[in-house]
Amino acid sequence: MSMAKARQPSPQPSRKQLLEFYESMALIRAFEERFVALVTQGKLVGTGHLCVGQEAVAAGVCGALEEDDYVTSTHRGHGHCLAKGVDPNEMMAELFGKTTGTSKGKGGSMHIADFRKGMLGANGIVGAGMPIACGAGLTAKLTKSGRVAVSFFGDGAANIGSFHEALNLASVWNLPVVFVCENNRYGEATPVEYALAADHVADRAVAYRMPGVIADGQDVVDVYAKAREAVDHARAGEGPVLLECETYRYYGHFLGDAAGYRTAEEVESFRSRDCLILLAERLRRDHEVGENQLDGIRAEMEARLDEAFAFAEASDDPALDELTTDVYVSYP
Amino acid sequence: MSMAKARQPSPQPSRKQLLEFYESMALIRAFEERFVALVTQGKLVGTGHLCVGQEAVAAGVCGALEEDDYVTSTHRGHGHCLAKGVDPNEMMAELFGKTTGTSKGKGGSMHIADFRKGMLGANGIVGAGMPIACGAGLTAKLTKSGRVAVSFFGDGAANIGSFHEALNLASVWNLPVVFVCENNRYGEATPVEYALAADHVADRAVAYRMPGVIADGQDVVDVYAKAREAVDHARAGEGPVLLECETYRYYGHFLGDAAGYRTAEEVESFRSRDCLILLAERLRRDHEVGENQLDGIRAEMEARLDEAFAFAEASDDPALDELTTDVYVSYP
Amino acid sequence: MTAEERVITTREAINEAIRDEMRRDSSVILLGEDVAGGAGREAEGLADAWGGAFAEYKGLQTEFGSERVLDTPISEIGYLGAAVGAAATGLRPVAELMFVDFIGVCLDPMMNQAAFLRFMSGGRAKVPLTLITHIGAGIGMAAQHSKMLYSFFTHIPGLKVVVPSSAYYAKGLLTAAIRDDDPVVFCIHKLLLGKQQHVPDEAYEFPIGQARIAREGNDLTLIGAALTTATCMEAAEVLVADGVDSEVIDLLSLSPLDEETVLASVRRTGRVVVVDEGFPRCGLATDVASLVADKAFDHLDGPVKKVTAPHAPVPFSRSLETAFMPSATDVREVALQLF
Amino acid sequence: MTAEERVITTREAINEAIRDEMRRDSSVILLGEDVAGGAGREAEGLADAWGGAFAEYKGLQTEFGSERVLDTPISEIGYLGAAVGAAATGLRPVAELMFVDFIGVCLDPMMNQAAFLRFMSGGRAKVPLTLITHIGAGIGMAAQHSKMLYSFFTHIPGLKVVVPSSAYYAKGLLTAAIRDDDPVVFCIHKLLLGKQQHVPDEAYEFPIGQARIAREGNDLTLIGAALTTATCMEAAEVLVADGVDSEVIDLLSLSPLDEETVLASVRRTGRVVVVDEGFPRCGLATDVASLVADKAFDHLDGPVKKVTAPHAPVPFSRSLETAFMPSATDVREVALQLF
Ligand SMILES: Cc1ncc(C[n+]2csc(CCOP(=O)(O)OP(=O)(O)O)c2C)c(N)n1
Ligand SMILES: Cc1ncc(C[n+]2csc(CCOP(=O)(O)OP(=O)(O)O)c2C)c(N)n1
Ligand SMILES: [Mg+2]
Ligand SMILES: [Mg+2]
Repeated sequence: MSMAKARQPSPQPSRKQLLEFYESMALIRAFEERFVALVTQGKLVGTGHLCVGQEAVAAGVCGALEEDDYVTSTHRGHGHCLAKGVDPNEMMAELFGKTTGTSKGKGGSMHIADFRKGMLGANGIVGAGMPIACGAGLTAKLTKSGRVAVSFFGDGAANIGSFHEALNLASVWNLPVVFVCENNRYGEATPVEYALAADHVADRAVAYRMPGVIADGQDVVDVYAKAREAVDHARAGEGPVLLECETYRYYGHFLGDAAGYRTAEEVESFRSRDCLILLAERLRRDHEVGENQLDGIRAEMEARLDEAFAFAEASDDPALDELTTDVYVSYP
Repeated sequence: MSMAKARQPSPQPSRKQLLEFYESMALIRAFEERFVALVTQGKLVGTGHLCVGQEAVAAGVCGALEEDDYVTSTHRGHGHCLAKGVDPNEMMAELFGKTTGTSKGKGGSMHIADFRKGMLGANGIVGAGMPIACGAGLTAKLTKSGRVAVSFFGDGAANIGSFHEALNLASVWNLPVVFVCENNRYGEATPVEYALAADHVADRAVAYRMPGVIADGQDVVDVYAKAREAVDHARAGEGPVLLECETYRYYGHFLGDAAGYRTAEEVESFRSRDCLILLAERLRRDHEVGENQLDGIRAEMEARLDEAFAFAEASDDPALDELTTDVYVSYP
Repeated sequence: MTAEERVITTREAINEAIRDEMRRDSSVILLGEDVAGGAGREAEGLADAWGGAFAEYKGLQTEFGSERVLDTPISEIGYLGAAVGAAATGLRPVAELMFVDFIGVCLDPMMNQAAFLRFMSGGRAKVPLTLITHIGAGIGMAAQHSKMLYSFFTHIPGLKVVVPSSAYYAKGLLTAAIRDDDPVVFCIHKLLLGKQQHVPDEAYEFPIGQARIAREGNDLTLIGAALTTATCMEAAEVLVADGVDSEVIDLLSLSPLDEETVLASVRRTGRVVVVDEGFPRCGLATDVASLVADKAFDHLDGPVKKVTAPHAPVPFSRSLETAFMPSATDVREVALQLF
Repeated sequence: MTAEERVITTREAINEAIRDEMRRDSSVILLGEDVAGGAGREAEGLADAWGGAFAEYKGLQTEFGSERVLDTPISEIGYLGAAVGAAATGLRPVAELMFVDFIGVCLDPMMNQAAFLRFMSGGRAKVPLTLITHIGAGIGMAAQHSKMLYSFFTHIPGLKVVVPSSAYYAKGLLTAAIRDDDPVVFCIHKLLLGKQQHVPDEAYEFPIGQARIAREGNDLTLIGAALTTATCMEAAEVLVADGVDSEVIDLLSLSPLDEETVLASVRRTGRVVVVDEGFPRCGLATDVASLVADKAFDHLDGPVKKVTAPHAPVPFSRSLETAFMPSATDVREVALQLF
């Protein structure tokens, strides 16, 4: 790791923590798969950008954060929200456009936010979250709150101007921000090898005088360890870090994308390193966790989603006058 | 030099070429100083961004270009225009807002352009020229014209999104574009050390998998040699290059800026390495050019400016109906 | 089915227009994010996987190759700036901005560069650039993917702006746009892409700057653009039962605007409702309404009415989104205030 | 000189408003390009060298330090996005965009983020952000540095937009903007910066959303904003000789718009000319004109008239630039068509 100063050795996650990661990843997986099922069954009309396959990044990075730390997310934000503690009931209700949703049904999948949880929002504009995270970091710095801001973004987003401006600004102002690239190898239908004129997104860190780190995004332990170091670095006032997590999305860009730009073999090769399977192996091997216990966790998460679905279904559509509320705090 | 493949050794400029550089730099200097004099004397109302001190960059880089190569410039564009062969009469007329100007008086200092000379325009928007140069490079590539596009930009512009997007794009598309950073140590009143989170702009080249080169911007021979190599590289189809020229502007950001953000000593130290003085020394030392001859060149350039001034002064203001012409090629 | 009867989708009409121009003129190129898809995978047989996020360009890279149909990184200011530079140096680029909402990251190349370059160079430059962009609500994509924003482009001198209302006009206007020597913004409503219409096989231009009378009538002029032309047509049918005979004008071009067609109609009917899915302030509806209020004032029998979206971001919830968009009921209600 | 008589420039009024709010509220910060100048040179005694490109902020960094008065790299989408993030997490940033023309590289943080965040979060977020930006022609900076563009901000739901016409209103509106919990765009015309006026010493708010009657009259309503308020006043004086008694309305806020003040005046005078330095299409003038044509129609004695800039980029040449901007002569000429 190329951090400027050596940090304390990153703590090995405890059994308890590992089980929490498993739970977090299983919740995200269950949420996404439930969403797919509901759409497929016609119970829910719409689409969304699923993060199935990438759960370890959300769980590992958010596992390294305090509750009041900030996160900015992307169009592919369900996992980040859940890992940051946003209520699945409210999230599901949001996807149903119900008034009990995180955004009263006015935001939808690409705009789920919960400021009470430090979740500053999914974002439909590629790259937009990175400067916003700088602002949250600036607040943290000026108010000496000790908080850190994490900005998730994709490999495709590494080619947009706001990436450049945000990373430079964070470095110039020495902000407590960790930029987490989820390199899932594609921006829509475009392979990262084509769009990114560099071998790794993390290679760009030197252009901003900040550490650039690569983690195995399928291994939540590696993600956690490197995120933890990066977060500690930022929290200690040593400036921003760029952390690239190598991962993969199993579904297409959005639900409905047939993903004809990649081979079945490629998908298979990544699925064989599924984050839940890898962690389950580790838990069995090093922590004597039995298959039963893991099945139990996954079943619990399914039950959690049953509840979320019931909650969402039972909730009301927003009243029509909600069309023009929340536009302003005050409009004289 | 970190070019991917070794190019032919860059040719040492001949005595004739050096004298051409001297002439080019002397013309730029004379143009800028004449502009200052005219404003000071109240013969011309307005302001502009002067490149006095930076002449070697324009002269050395454009000296490495063919007549039909493309150049995109910046707000500080007089030198680039002159070095690319734009007529000083038309340029001066433009500054006077006269109908004989490069842009019929409708563009002004920040928009001098002459497409017949491959000069695609000064630009009032920081960074805007870089993507435009990519487009010119794309035309060259697709039409196999063999042309190269050079994009001048400042150290301050290295922090704007279009820098990032243009360099990445040029690399992805393998375009014949040379990005020339005129690092004059300031973007307006902001020192480069503050705004740029890197030691050198050229350090950012690795983020785009292209060669990054630094030239002594006060030494036209060094600029020429490195520009020549970069241009050859691009023309040979080997892709874009980032060339940083270390230079300095003697005047403030614009004519009228008192430049209270820097010390007199700093200015003095750069003035002592003036590009005209350095080249004069070299000409005297290595090429037996006498002071007389150089005085003669400078006097010629002054005469050239007398002519330009007379031309501009004698020209007409645009007719009022020019207000709405040239908005469209055709407006049904 | 004879050639005359051929019915295709707006999506296909767009494809045809570009294809025909690319065949005709080797300087026409297409660039944008995933306009092909699977870039760099040609060897693996995976090229042209998307043909654009809305699949209008499917097959073009296969026919014209990756030199002329270029996928771009997610770098809107980069590739639109490049499109300007390419246009100014001899190519005739068709660039795509997937959603008009993304103009927030790349207005500059369209505004300060493409639109002004001719003027700023005193007529020495021209910028034959076509920008295709998707507008409008209706597919549940909420505030950041559903705006109209054509009023921004219309505000800017130097840009032409066209807004087809169906497949036929999409093909004709896009062909005209690509052949035009000025920068043209081609705004296509997402909900029109799948709609079908008879479209001639051969290439044709529909003139930029020309509106059309979609329905003739004597009592009232309804003015629409993009999707609201259909809304006006629907309202006109309903208004028959109210004893109102409506004329419907489909603007098609926003800049230049066909003032004469609008004014001639309103001068005859004396009543007007402008219907616009855009936001209400400083938008298209205010523009057309103020034109009428000035130049047809003496013929007006009542106030100049507008039906627009509310002054609010586009909501996600389906029920709210539906309410957000102008409906025939809204139009009828407002129209009846004039009688 | 007593306190009441104190006369200061608009530039100083802006400085005072920010200074007072920064003293009052430690969450107020100022950021932008060279808002101080000489960043990082404090040790060499070279700090605060510019105080902004137009010198409104001179002395603020000296008083409040470089933690609260932050120079930025040339990264508009970066620092405006950061301002949004800071505002949404508890600070109250005042950000500067040096020239409104640069919005082409940074509209997104204002439009898709700041303006919509409250709505998109179902009311959970607020964005108390003030954007100060310089508008207008008149200083020879041509097409890329002289536009108005306030109609863009006005178009966007979720943004408030204010446009002072003098030092007094600049101070009051800026104070109100900084204290407002919504994002506010404060557009200041460059030619106003050096103009002087009596301005009270103490802090005060001028309410956002309130226009003012700059001159009372009975025959005609002239409506202006920013510099065109003075143009209207001048025209009104000239029109006296024509026997026309003009009322002049200074809009001051464009969003929300004080519809009542506008409508009440026009209902009384029956005649209106809207004067706007912006481009003519989909702009401020069309907006106000269409309001009047709808809601004051029954009181109108003649067409709703507009005087705007031409549909052309702002030219460089001084003579053209002068002709570009609406003049009192233009206003008088159009006004007389109404009699
Ligand atoms: C500014 C902008 N440009 C384009 C898009 C359309 N778009 C949405 S997601 C996406 C791909 C993003 O790729 P990446 O950053 O790798 O994230 P991933 O989808 O892989 O998670 C694109 C191009 C957008 N939403 N915003
Ligand atoms: C997008 C944009 N932001 C800001 C400005 C204002 N501005 C004009 S020149 C300049 C400084 C540019 O610095 P640099 O790139 O180093 O060029 P130099 O002036 O030193 O030649 C700035 C901030 C602008 N014109 N465009
Ligand atoms: Mg990706
Ligand atoms: Mg500089």
